[in-house]
Amino acid sequence: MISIKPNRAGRSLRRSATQDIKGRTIELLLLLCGISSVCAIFLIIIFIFAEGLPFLIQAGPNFLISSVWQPTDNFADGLWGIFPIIIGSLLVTVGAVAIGTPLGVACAIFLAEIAPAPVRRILVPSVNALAGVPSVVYGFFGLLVVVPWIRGQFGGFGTSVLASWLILFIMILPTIISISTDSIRAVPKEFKEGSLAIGATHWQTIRSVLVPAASSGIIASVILGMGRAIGETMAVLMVAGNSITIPNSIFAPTSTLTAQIALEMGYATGAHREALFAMGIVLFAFIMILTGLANLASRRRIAY
Amino acid sequence: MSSANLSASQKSQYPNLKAVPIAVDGIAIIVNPQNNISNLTTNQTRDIFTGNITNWNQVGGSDAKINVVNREEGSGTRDGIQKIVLKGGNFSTGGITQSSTGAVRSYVAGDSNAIGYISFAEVDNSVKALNINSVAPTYDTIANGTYPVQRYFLLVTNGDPTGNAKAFIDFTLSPAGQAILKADKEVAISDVSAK
Amino acid sequence: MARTRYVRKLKELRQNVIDMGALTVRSVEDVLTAFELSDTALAERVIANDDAINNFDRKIEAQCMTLLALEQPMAKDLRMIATSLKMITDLERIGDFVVDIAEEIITMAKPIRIPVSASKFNELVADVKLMVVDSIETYASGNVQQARSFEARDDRIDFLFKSIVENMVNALAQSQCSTETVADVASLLFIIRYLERIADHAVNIGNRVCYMEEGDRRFLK
Amino acid sequence: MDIATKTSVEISVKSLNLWFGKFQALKNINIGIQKNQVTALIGPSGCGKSTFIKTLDRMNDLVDNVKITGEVVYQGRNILDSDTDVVELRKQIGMVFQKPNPFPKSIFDNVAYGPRVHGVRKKQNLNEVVERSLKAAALWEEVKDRLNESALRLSGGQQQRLCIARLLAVEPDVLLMDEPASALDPIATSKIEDLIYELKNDYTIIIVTHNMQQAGRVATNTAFFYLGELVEYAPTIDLFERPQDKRTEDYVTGKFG
Repeated sequence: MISIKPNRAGRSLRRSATQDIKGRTIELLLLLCGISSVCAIFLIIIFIFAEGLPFLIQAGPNFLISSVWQPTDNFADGLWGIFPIIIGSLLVTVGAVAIGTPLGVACAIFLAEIAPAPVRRILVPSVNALAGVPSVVYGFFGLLVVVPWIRGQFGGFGTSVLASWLILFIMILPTIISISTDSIRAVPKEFKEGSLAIGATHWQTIRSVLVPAASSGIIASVILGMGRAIGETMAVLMVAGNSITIPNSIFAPTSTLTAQIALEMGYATGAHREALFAMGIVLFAFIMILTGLANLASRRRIAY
Repeated sequence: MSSANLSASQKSQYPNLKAVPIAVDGIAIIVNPQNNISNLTTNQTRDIFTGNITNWNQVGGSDAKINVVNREEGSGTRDGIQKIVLKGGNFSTGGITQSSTGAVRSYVAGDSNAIGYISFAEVDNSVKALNINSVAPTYDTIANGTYPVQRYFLLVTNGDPTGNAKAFIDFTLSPAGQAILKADKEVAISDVSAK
Repeated sequence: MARTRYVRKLKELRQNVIDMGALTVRSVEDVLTAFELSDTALAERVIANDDAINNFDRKIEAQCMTLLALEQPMAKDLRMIATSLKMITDLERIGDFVVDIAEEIITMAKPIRIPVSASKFNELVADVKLMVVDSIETYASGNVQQARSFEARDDRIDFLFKSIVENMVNALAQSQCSTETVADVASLLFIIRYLERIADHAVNIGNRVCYMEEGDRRFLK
Repeated sequence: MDIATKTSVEISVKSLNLWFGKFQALKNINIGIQKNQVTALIGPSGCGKSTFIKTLDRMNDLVDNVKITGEVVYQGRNILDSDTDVVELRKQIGMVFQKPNPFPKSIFDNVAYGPRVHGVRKKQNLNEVVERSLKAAALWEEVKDRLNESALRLSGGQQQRLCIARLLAVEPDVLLMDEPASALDPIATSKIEDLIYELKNDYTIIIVTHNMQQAGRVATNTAFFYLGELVEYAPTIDLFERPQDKRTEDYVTGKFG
């Protein structure tokens, strides 16, 4: 009989000091990483608020509800109303998400459940590659193809709400598709089997079991897509027209908070610059509200 | 470097700013090459950008809505147009805004009803630069001041320039530096008639 | 081989049954020797020896219960355990008959005389002894063929038993025997009756070995 | 051991072969499943028993690269034929899985799921079906006051009975159970076993199990699968007490390997 127990003579059960230090060091480093990333986020928020909040307080509610934006101080009393820009931002985001969500989820269902394996092997990397395309490329495509097409078909500038929707929804599709696909595929196969095993059709199974079970992931994908849409700057800047008016049709130009900030930050000084930071605060608030709402929606789904 | 004169607020915030003019740049009013208009008066130009004129037939062109393309707030070119053409008046909100010279030019190149403004140095074959008050924007008309829409390019320093900054300004103003500006279609400060 | 410990426990059980069988066989042999030699002392030793058989009975039963409860035996294992459980009862009963025979030997006049044809009697004794030996051996070897021969051999033993009883009754009827002689004959009758019963238990063991080896459930009929 | 001739046969399998790619998972299976009896399938992991029952309701269709030959005759037709209405088939031959898989919905909606996808809309009808099914699955008393709670809040054993109720709600003839109690504790297991024993009066049940005692407790007949072959098929008591095949013997006595 060979003993497989090592000779433990002389060993102590007490942890060694080096082991102790090593373990604690690693924990400490991880903690520092966590703290630093949280700090970075808070610093950015503090910076934006520090720069923009005084202006926001001074300008008061007029900042949000006035429609006149003439910020350059060539005029003694710059007029600071971003109402059209807020409307533009919301309109562009909501529209892009409204177009992108059904299409994205449909694509995700196709990829996760219907596409044969070879098709999936080609499409999934393609979709992921789309997510990596720089936004300026989309903007350029929009400016050269979509905008002239809209101008040709419907008149006007071409740079418009519609152009923004078309470009943005394409941009958020990869986000919605890849996360929704993953979440549908992550639904335990038992659910699918359980449904099929009592004689539900594939489509009934998808609609009544898979999609509801994946809904938290799908909602998360829409949140992220919405975040990308509301935060997208470059592509929108190129195709929206950046006109500070409330658009009277989807073919009219519009402007978004991000585009406007990017557009004007380069030369802005003084109160104009503060006004742009105040716009940043508004944008921040919008993102928080939208994300909060979406989280609320997803939590309600997960309750089951 | 700035293409806009220092604003009051900039001056009050940084009282020591010194601006040195290094070149004069014409601002070309550009339209699509298909547009049959080739001349506008400064008043017509002003009315177009302020929104008083909204159809090309009001200035002798075909019946089509005028698509105005602006630069963003704070842009030197926009500032130049506002001061020189609009005489301080406000731009109409009916136009669209592009973020760069290239974006304005490519938009106008693609829209037969568009009108915009870019640095004379950036005009190319894709767009048509209009005569203003029957004066075509050229090196000579800008240099001799007959082309009305023009502004200085300035180098700005905080206090009197010293060291590398001073050396750079000196070089820019030297014949070699001015030659480089001329090669880029900017009007050398040495060629500008006294104004 | 999976379930090493379980297999070892099964082997131990089987060995214990064989050991108990060997002990029983020795008791049978000893008591028949005591009868042959009219050896009261040996008969008493045989009686004392029965405790060992009874101890084996309890020990093996406990082993079987443990295996059934904890190991969930199946198939041949299950049949082996079931067979063992029943067989030890047979062995224990054989042991009891041996004690009964020994007690008869002690009460009988010495030397013991057999009032009828000794050859039939000797044949009966030899047959029963061999049946018991063979029954244990079939359990140990799994020799089903041998086990199947037990019924026929038992028929022969039954025949011998009946004919000896007949002879004895005739002998008693024809002779004027003393009371002692009659008592001895009665004891003899008991003894051959016990021997016949021992053979029946040996047959049971044979049938159970058939079941153990082949799942043949003839004994349930 | 002519089980097939004793009573009427519900499902008759003839020369069934199944390949996953090049691997042959089922080899020439011939078996008659008796009507209104519990048939247990036992065998070591990977022996093909789960694959086999999945063939009976065409769940193997979900797996890529499967090739099947032979016949599975149910209600007079070979269900392996390509023109079989798989959805209708699965209504009649339903399946319960190893891991309880209630949908992330309420208890009521879980049971009503089947009737709903099959077109039952009236609330009153659904109520009746749900109550009847939960009663049949011996779960009604435990959940009748909380039908609108999430099914995921039930215990594992209750979840599994809910899955059985969900299956019963579509009124199948045959219940396929793939190790229905292997994830459950002994008490929940015994409840499932009692239920199976009850259900056999109205249903033909085929149960895959690793637990031979379970097969012994609930099944009339047991089939032993090994390496894709049906080695032995016999009344359960016979299979466990005196198996005919050496491989069955070695498996049931636990002496493989």
